Amino acid sequence: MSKDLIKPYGDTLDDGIVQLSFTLPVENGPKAKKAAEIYVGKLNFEDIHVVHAQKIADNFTCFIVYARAVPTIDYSAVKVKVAKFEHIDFYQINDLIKKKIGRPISLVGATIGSDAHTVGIDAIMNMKGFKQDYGLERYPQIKAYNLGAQVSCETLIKKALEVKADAILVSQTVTQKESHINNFTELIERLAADDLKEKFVLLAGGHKINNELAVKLGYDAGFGPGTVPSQVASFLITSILQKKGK
Amino acid sequence: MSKDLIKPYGDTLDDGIVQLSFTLPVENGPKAKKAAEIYVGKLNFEDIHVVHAQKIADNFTCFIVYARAVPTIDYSAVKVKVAKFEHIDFYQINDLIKKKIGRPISLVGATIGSDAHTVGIDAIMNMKGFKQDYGLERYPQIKAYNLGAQVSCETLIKKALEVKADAILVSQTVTQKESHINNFTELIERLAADDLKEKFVLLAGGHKINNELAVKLGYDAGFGPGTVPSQVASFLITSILQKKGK
Amino acid sequence: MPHILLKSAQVNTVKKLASSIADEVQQFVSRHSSVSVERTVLRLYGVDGVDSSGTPLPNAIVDRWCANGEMGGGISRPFIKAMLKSGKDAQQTARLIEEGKIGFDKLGDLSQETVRKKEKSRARQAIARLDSSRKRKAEKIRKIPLPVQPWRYLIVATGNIHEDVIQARSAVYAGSDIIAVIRSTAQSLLDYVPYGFTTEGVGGTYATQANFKIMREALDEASKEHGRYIRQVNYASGLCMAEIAACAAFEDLDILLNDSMYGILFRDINMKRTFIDQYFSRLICARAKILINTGEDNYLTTSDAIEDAHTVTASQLINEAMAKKAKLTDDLLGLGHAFEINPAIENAFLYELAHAQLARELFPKAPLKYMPPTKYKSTDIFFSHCMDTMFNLSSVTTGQGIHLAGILTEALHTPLMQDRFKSLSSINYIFNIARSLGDEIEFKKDGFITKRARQVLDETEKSLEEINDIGLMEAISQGRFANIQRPLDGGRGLDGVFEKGADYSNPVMDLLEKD
Amino acid sequence: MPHILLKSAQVNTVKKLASSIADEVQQFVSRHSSVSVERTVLRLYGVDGVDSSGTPLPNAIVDRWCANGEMGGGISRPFIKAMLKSGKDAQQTARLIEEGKIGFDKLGDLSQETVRKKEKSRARQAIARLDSSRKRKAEKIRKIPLPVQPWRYLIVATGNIHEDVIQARSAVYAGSDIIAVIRSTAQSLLDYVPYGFTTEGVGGTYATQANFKIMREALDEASKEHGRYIRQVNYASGLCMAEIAACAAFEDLDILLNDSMYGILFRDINMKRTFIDQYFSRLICARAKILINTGEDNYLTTSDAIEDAHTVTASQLINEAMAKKAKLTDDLLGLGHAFEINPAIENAFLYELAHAQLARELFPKAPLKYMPPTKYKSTDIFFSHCMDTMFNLSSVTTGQGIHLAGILTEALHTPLMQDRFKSLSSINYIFNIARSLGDEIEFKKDGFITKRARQVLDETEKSLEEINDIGLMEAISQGRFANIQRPLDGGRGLDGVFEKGADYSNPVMDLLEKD
Ligand code: B12
Ligand code: B12
Ligand SMILES: Cc1ncc(COP(=O)(O)O)c(C=O)c1O
Ligand SMILES: Cc1ncc(COP(=O)(O)O)c(C=O)c1O
Repeated sequence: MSKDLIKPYGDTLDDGIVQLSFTLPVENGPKAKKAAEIYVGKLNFEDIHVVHAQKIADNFTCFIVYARAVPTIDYSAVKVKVAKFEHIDFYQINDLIKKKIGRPISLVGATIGSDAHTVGIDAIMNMKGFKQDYGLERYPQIKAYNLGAQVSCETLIKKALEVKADAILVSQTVTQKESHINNFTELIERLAADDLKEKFVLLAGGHKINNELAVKLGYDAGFGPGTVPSQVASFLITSILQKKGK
Repeated sequence: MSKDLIKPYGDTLDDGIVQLSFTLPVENGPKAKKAAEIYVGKLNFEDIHVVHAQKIADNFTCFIVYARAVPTIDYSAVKVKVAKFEHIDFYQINDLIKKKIGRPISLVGATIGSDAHTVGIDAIMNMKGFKQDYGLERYPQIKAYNLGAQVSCETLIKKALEVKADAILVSQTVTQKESHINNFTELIERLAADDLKEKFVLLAGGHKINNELAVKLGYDAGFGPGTVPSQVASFLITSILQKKGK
Repeated sequence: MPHILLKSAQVNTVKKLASSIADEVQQFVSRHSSVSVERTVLRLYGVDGVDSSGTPLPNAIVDRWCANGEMGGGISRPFIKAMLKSGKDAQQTARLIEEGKIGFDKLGDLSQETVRKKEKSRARQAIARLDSSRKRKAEKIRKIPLPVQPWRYLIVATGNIHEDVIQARSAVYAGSDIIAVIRSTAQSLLDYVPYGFTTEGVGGTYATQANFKIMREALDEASKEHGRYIRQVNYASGLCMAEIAACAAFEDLDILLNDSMYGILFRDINMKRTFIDQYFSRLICARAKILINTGEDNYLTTSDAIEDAHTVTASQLINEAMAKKAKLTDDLLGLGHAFEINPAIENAFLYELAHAQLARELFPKAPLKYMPPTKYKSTDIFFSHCMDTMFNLSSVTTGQGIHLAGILTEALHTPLMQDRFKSLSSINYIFNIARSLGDEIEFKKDGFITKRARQVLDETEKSLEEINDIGLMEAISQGRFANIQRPLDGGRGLDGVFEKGADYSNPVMDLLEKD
Repeated sequence: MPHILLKSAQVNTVKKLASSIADEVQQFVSRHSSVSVERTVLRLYGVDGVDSSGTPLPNAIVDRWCANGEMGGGISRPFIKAMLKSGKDAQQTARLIEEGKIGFDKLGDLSQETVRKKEKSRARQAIARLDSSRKRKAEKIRKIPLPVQPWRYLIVATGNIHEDVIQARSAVYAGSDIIAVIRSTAQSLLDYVPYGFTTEGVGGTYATQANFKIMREALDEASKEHGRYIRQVNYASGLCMAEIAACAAFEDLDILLNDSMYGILFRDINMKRTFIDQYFSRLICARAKILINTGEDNYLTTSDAIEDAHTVTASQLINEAMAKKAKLTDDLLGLGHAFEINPAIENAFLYELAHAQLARELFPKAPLKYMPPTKYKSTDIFFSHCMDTMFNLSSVTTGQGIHLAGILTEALHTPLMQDRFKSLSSINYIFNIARSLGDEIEFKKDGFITKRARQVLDETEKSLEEINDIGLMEAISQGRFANIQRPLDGGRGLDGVFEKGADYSNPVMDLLEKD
């Protein structure tokens, strides 16, 4: 096996061990267990142990399974799109803005749609910041406007134009029924309709967002859990400079 | 979809949701996460969320994933071999032996090989029994000889012949490196070699044993976790009568 | 239960301060009403259903009446006049108004005496309806007893009421005592109560009277099957607090989320509107014996659980004081708090015990609502499961009342059926193996736990003094709760607030306030 | 720490009873030796390696000597004579004997004086080797300090020592303080210590000196990397207790599983053999400062944790008494107990606290070894994880010493790498959030916990009285421990026991007993 071929590790290389837990809409019993075993077989596993089967409602049984996954993948062939920027600090960022742009940059941020979660966008924008990393409002060279939550796309765009924003920051936490996708997309479409898309650096963020998803939806980058403000600022400055061709 | 086609249930019929946890031998990072996502894709899942990625050692990352399994199976086509017997109680069993066999039946039991676990076989054989169900030694119509653990196949067979046993009960708990399979098989082969296999009802039991496995290995039945003595006795009487053609 | 021995003088002081703060708000409340209070009156009179465009009739009627200008008098009198004019019942009268067959501008002359009499009798019927719900519940509990506390509270949130029923049944099977149907995201911002059963919702299922009924029937069945009375919860907070309270009462709900400030802080609803609405909604709850749950736990999702612990206590005291003004008795006060301390803090569990015990001793007769960890829940579901296990222990040890089940997938998604089962396994385990732990240990005299509880109470006292000085509305504007600032005239729903005229009439409220 | 206030008179009584029980056994022990004790002498003299057929040299030599008949004098004298004869070191002499170049039957005449002197000097070198291990460890701990208790003890058990190293590193990364390499199934039944590093084992990895070395090197590296001294554990119990103790000492192991009765009860090893072997092995441990762990926890896998709690306490007292006779000091006594109560029992956690606290107070200076739930672990790994979480809490609250990590997959398989990580997440969480809980609570005076602890001590006293009357060997024959009966002359290894002659010589033992 070439050294880039990998599969799951239990306690020996390539043993393939995976733990699964799921529910089937059947009553518990030997037949249900057998069904779970067969089902996991269809998922490309072998040596399947249905170690636990538990009735959790009439006609529903929850299983815990350990099994060996069969496939391998070539790790060297795995490609992932990450937002490209050098992570620099508070002072370096302010310096860079002063030197290269020569005026404070301006941002608006909000949680759009009916999503009421502000903690994520606040962590990035509010003064106090997140994980000992100052929020964007604290940067002397950044004018940051945080509109809070439950903001409509219309309001957000209006504000962005009003403050001549360089970038728009959008947060989404509720992801049920793809509501984040819908909201993110709505904003992109409205901007596109008014020919404003290229005017702003567009950032998406939230607890189920990653860069790949954001880029796919038309944003410049996406940031998920654990993001600190200086990362966002670092990306922004890189990106604004790029837009300006500097 | 016909009503026998099933797939996992998260909170909506046929949403297919499964939780997985596994480790890949790679350092944590966006590439590792992507690899986990691709890997789970190979397991016939879609809508894959790598919700947690955690370094657990240099070059090892543990993942927690939620994803939707794609396949369905036809539940009506699931077949499982269960040990066939009517579960009757202590009194009925003793009665039946008296009436139909006319003499106490005789059994030997042991944990074979280097396996030192006796609790399982004791639960079935010792007086006090298991889960408020008397052990086989308590049955007036059963002569039960429990040889304990770490017993060799030789000793077990010798004892079985000596007490003219109707059945042999074998327990195995340690299953690493298939040691239970090896031990169970050794007994069967020795019995076969001496043409003794048909002489006894052969029962296998233990925490990872089920009827299907035991039958495959050449036993008359197999019993796993939660078995109570009266089930074993019920099966035995049915089976002995069958052997005797009654 | 272990004790922290609060000084009773200090307890009196903080309760008095809270009462004084509530008094000031109450003065404002009694001078005002809102469109949703008026719609509630219509619902209590018997108006239900929707018009041809799908607008609920209470909204359609109140809108017409508003359009007519003269709001200060309240809806009761003009509507009763319309009833007298039509000679029909409330529902039919409402239909006639909606169809334009009766106009508010031409109700004709009726003697004050006649109108007042009719108003009174309609109001009495309304109260009777609340009373009969109360009695039905008492009767059910007589037949199928309530389980012991802490009561295991599980949420269902599929968006589809029929799927919710499946989830609820499963939860009850696994040991749940209380089922809460979470509302669809942002329903609290709707200025009406949706009508009919619903199968589409994001993050939850719409609170509608029809949905209440479907769930109540399922839970009545489950109660019988499992031999314990299963309570049903929904959410009143938002722009329709009192209307939802009325609908809930009609369908024999047991518990409503009903906080005096949640909507202001977390939904950006105008504070005047909220204070007005919560008062009437609580009067209804008191009458129908609907237990209220307050939302102090939410504060700790935006502010720090150690640093701002006193804001929780202060808010509980204020919520209690306001609830008492709305005639809610101690047994109906599910005051909220939460297990939300950063698990990286050394001795976090001791802080949690101190906070939980403080709440327990400050409100000894209230069935406190205890919220599990949410903010520091990890996407590592195994770790999160441990956090919930410790929460379960804290709850049973300090004798909490309403135990919201912590779910191992909190940081991921609304619970799957199997998540709920796993959660209940932990709860059942802990409640059993540590059932009497609280009775068998003591907190060291002047030890860490006792001192911490006293410190929080000291900070609470200080904070209440300040709030009392500036007034609650100003305090909220300053961001004293949950680190969220809300201006006096900001937020949604202010346009539905109006000042009562000298001729304001709301005979239902009068009766609720009197008895 | 909370207290249960044992009566000191009663504590004295039970300790005296245990000592008297141990005395009787010791009288038997001092009159006997075993083949493995003699092999140990050879190892301590410097014999190692295997013969051409793969038999370890100590076995090969002792076998020849046994074949020669005269065993009562012990191996030391004839072997030293052979050394004098060959003029070579121990290892080379052993080779010569094995190759038949020196026969025990023709060792020639040497003055008693000369032989005795040589014996003494070899013995002193042997002791010096033990001493230097002790000093090396002390030096390491001076440089890289020991972590605080409870120490997080994790097992590795892949069967392959190299794979074990990977697992161990991962465990240390996640927070482990102690790494135990579980032995291959049934190694305890082997009447020899396998030689060289090994990569094939079922249920664990062979205990060999080479494997000890490989792991110790890896752990020394890990200690440096993580800034805390990581202890290494292996298992002495079985047919080679003293030999393994010697090998462990040579490789600077820190802890050995070393119980006076485990082999008898759980491995059906003859009791005479076991008592003889454990004594010499413990003398070695005492000298090399190897902490011993006893195995009372195992009793509760076959007998009930509430009903038979006193058997654990009685056994701890007996183990302590025997250990003291072998010069082990309090700081080396990892007496075992366990969290094994049926979780379906109401207030099971209170019983657990009572039992854990009783052990804590009976042996205040001993680093108690606390075993997690195993018997009632469920195949529902989520539920099992909750049980471990409560075990972690009990441990930190009652101040245990050596904390064996409970693993969520206990009912399924030996731990996967990720299982160990999950287990440590829970341990780290609980030890942090409840670090001082024990200091901040008290058990109610004469409450459930205190009463329960006293009851167990009363039952222990009664039981020890009975054992003292009939003698420990008879007590074991009657099945007083773990509900397992073992006859005096049953089990394996009795053929390796012999009575010491008047001329018996074991100068290593003499020195170990003296200083
Ligand atoms: C706090 C909280 C609340 C608070 C919100 C308070 C507030 N003012 O924000 C309250 C209590 C009000 C609340 C309510 C609800 N919540 Co809520 N809530 C949470 C909770 C516990 C924590 C979220 C949080 O604050 N995380 C901390 C922040 C710092 O992390 P973050 O958001 O990921 O942000 C980071 C990054 O993502 C990134 N980031 C985020 N945004 C952006 C934007 C940009 C531009 C950039 C660059 C980066 C960035 O940077 C941040 C810092 O690193 C989660 C559960 C959990 N533990 O995750 C549930 C959770 C998010 N809530 C949930 C739900 C369903 C709701 C409700 C809809 C429930 C209901 N039906 O009533 C309601 C209504 C809310 C609504 N309509 O939106 C679900 C969402 C499920 C889903 N995936 O769809 C969760 C997961 C809980 C659950 N398991 O059900 N909630
Ligand atoms: C108790 C126990 C021990 C005790 C055994 C005491 C004794 N006298 O039996 C002690 C402490 C000695 C022990 C030692 C070891 N154990 Co152990 N032990 C367990 C434990 C905790 C419980 C097992 C038990 O008693 N179950 C209760 C009984 C009633 O259940 P049961 O065996 O399934 O029996 C039921 C049915 O299966 C059936 N049945 C069983 N046999 C038969 C036979 C017949 C004929 C029939 C009809 C029915 C039947 O009926 C019974 C009643 O319902 C399990 C973990 C766990 N929680 O399961 C580990 C476990 C079984 N042990 C394990 C191991 C590895 C060991 C060791 C090898 C570890 C080591 N390297 O040192 C040692 C050595 C043992 C050896 N060589 O065999 C592993 C096995 C892994 C595997 N799958 O291979 C487990 C799973 C723990 C783990 N996670 O590592 N163990
Ligand atoms: C008091 C209170 N009301 C209402 C809610 C839910 O409100 P919404 O439906 O607006 O999300 C909560 C949520 O936690 C609450 O605590
Ligand atoms: C004291 C003691 N010794 C040894 C062992 C392991 O013994 P074996 O290797 O024989 O399984 C244990 C296991 O728990 C033990 O407690």
